[in-house]
Amino acid sequence: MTTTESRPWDVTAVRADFPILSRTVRDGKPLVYLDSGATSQRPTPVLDAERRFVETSNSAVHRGAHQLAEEATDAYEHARATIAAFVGVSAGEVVFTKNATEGINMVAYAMSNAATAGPEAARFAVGPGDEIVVTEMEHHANLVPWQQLCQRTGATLRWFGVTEDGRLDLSNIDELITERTKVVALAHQSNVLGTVNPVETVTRRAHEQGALVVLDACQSVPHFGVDFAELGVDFAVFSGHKMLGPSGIGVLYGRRSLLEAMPPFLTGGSMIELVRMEGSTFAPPPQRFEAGVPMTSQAVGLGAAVDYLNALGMDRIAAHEHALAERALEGLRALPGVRIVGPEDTTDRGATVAFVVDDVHPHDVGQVLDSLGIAVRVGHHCAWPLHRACGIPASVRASFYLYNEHSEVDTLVAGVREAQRFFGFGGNS
Amino acid sequence: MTTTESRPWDVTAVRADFPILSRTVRDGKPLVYLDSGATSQRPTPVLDAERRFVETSNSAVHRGAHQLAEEATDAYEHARATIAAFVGVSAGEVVFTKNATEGINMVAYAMSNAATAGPEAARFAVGPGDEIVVTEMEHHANLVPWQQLCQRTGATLRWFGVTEDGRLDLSNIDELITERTKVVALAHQSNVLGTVNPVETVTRRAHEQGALVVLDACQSVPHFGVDFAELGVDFAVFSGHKMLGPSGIGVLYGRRSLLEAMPPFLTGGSMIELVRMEGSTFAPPPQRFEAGVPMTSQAVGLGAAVDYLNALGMDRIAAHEHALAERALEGLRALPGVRIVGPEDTTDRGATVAFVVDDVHPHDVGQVLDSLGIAVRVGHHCAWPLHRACGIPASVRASFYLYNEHSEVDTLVAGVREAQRFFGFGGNS
Amino acid sequence: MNLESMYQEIILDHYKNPHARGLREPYDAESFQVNPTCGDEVTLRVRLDGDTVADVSYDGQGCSISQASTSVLTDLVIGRPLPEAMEKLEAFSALMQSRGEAEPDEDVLEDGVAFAGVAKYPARVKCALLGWMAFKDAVGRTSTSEVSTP
Amino acid sequence: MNLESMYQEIILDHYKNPHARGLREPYDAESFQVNPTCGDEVTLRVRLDGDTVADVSYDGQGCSISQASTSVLTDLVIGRPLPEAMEKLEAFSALMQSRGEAEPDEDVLEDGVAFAGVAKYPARVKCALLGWMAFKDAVGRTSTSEVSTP
Ligand SMILES: Cc1ncc(COP(=O)(O)O)c(C=O)c1O
Ligand SMILES: Cc1ncc(COP(=O)(O)O)c(C=O)c1O
Repeated sequence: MTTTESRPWDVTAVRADFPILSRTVRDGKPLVYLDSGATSQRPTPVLDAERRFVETSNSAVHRGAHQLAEEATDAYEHARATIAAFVGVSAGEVVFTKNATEGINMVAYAMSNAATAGPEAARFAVGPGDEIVVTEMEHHANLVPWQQLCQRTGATLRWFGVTEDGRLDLSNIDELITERTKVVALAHQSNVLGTVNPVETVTRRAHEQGALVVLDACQSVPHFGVDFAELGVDFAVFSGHKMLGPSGIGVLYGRRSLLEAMPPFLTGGSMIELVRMEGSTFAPPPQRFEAGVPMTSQAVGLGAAVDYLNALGMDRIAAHEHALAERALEGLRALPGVRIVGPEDTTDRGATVAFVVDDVHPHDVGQVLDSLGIAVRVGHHCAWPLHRACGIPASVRASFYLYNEHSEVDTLVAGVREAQRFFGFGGNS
Repeated sequence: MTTTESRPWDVTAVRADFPILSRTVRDGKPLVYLDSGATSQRPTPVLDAERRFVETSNSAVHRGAHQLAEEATDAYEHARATIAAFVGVSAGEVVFTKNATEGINMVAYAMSNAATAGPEAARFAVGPGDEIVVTEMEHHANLVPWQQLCQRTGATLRWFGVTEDGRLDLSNIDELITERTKVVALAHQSNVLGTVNPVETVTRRAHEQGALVVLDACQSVPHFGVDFAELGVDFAVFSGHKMLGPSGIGVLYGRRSLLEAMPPFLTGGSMIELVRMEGSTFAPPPQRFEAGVPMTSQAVGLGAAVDYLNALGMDRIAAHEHALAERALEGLRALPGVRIVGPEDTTDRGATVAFVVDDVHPHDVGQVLDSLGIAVRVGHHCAWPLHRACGIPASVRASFYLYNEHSEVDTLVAGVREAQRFFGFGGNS
Repeated sequence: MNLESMYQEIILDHYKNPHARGLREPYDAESFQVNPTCGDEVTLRVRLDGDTVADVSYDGQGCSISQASTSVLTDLVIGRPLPEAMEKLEAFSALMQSRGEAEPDEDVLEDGVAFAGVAKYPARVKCALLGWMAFKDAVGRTSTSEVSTP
Repeated sequence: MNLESMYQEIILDHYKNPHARGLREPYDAESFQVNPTCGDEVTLRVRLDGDTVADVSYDGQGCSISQASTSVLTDLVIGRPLPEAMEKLEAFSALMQSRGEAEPDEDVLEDGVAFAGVAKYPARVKCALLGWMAFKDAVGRTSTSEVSTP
């Protein structure tokens, strides 16, 4: 991780690395891509790194003894080390998954598999009387797997609420997290509200009660410097495609001692120790959790994405996004009939700005924006319970990243005004 | 699928599409890549298709309403349709996974999840008294998940043996597959022996007894025309990386009516119908089985790989490989002290040729070959029980694909002779 | 892109002044449908009188497209023989799946032809079909008179 | 690539004529180790006499590298004080992890220096360490005298 530097942020130079950003959409409108919260775009150095790997060293890793296999294994493990260092952990604690969703499922399934996986796995087992705590602002990826775990095991799901101003409601933390709690799973940064949650506070209470903490870091790791070891969480996940890397790759971090005790999830080749028809034993982590031929070139691409982020500096990226968020919140707040869903200021808040427009449905706002070349997301953004809690069926979400420009914020605000005008409701009336 | 054509096979033209094949290894030796059974190489049109997608249409599929999201969704679903047609099924029966291993695990977990998934899923449930039948020649990917399913549920694993000449031993099929059998899982083509199994015979018996058939088509779909509907299997899996496609993508085929009843495996975003904190319902297949942001560009790449294979013609590819296998079997059989592991002729047999060399360990044979630029695989190739059944700890495996040349077979045979000479044992003595 | 090609005046009119809105008694079957990507939902009731669609009433939340198309639906099917209503359903579905390539038949679809532009936007097709799917489902349930509440 | 740089004469000699091979009684602890990528295995027994490695006996199957390195191991540790044997273990492990960059100390490793070339081939490092890992594990077990059979 780099520290804040005084080099000015040259967004034009950054944008030049992203070929897609120079395309036009909808009859020649320049693309204004404000949907990085769903998936980010990829810079040329990432695309080149992946292609170079495929054209020179591609082969099955950890399986072959020939030169290509050596080179491929080195590249894959080098990527793992790079990514581990990026989030403050050691390489042996990084498991490659296809996306963050798989990582969360891996932990949730380990906890039901623990029932039949022998004494070592006992600390993962859950059953009736045990509780899993999540929050009402979770992405479905950090909610449904826990619901399903409860369904499989008879454990009970409980959850934190959300305050009026879009923060985690900690008022009942001591009733929610008790000695019955086995896992507390929460987002580092909400993918709708932009809220950055007080992970340390929750982790402290969870650990006091002997619960494991699973952090959904999908929306934090891409945007500011994150150190899992420092945060003290037990598990964490993030996705490559949200941080300039390829699709099809994600990371599960697990504290080494936990990974060592955790039963396998997907099973098959490369994760075994001994296989007999009568039964099998398993390799140490991280291999134990990487069954089958892995996402080799994608790991290399994600490693290159981390190099790219490091070269720019996470502090500088965060500062740039902070400024964008500030401008967007200001611009939208100034529009009559527009309400921000989430904190209205930038304290403990990322550059994801969700909002609703009185009397114009989010889908219709999105359509008008799309017609102007502005790509936002509309709907519940895989956080349906949060929208219900906020009393809205859906919202419009603009999510900014390092390649967005201040002028794009202004284009967005003007676009929202245009939607109000087009539908002849609210705003200007 | 194309039919046999008389166009001559121009291997030089094919090789020109694969940049990696022109590299050298180990101090300037031309690469002789005979490890396509582990992973194949990728032609430029596949790399270009993936890159073009990322540089022009990359965005989250099935989630957005803007133009990029439309284009990305179209590209992703178009790839699904292309791949489905390639194996004779409909698009709604194709689930994208990260590899074949995940596909098999998905079915195996569905069967343990069925216990708590409601009445619709009942036909998937297994428990004590139920039996799962596999074969002794399975890749670990089609063995360990079933062992684990038995461990989770109390079901019993049984297996077909292998005959002296490397064929499936069907002599006790009627005792093995009975009304207790819930699943029969077998490889279409062995990744070691090269044997193509009599899928229809096994499927007929399995269906008579009410069992589901899961086909591991990892080593068949890349090499000859395969039609799952015609074979009549219930589920089938294969991996993109073994058929000129990207790593990080595979396919699970499931008969539509089965997928509709099958409980979800990985859960999270994009696979839901309704989500409330209290519980969730799920989308129809294939979405139900594709949680999270999927392997978008990889699906596009795999679609391009299928286009590439189709353009060459699967029949012509199979014929070319048949000739390579013929030559390899002949050349190796002629060496004293070399024994083929698997059928010695090319009847119902692919171009995967495993062998052992008397008094020279496979690792050492592999090392000598590697020093000559020849990439083969050594070890048990994720089929440890098969090796035990054959009474050998490991073997050397040369696996050929469409880009291999006859001269490469000769280089291999000469390399094996060199290994015998170097170690001063067997062969020439 | 021409916004007006999607949001034709007819659509905006139906959106601002929806026809036959509100849930009414009596009814033979009800269907609840939801668009999982955006959370839009509709509850729709059907009353049959012999072979005639006697009433269709509905409530829900959603975008202009889903609201307007449900409003148009009620115009098209209330008071019509069931087979004719089902024919309109088929025609409207076909139009929406056409990616904007089909030439809609105004005799059959009346105001529904205004949705031809929507068919060019795959992400909005589900919106346009939401009420229609509820109608189809509810008609299917009239025999058993179940009520679906997922 | 120079095959001879990996397969030095010393290695081939030990492979063809392994030292101290065969399982012997008595022993204080046994370890079974397997290389999961190729299935090679070794069973190795250790007998301690006070602080001295009185005997190391072994059996197994494997490639020239794993067989020869286990043979060399017995030469290096039998009859030596345990701390000195563990030092050799450390030195050999370090050499093998060096990717061929380290300069081995012949005084400590004797015939073991011949494996310097193997360290350049990561896939073979596990082979060279197989017997050594069994030795380490067996020594660790001498206190409890468990026998590991995974
Ligand atoms: C026969 C067979 N089955 C399954 C697999 C597993 O495929 P993957 O590792 O891509 O999941 C392989 C290849 O490794 C194979 O050859
Ligand atoms: C907060 C959060 N958690 C989890 C996910 C799921 O990530 P993926 O779909 O890459 O598995 C996302 C993104 O979709 C997210 O924003």
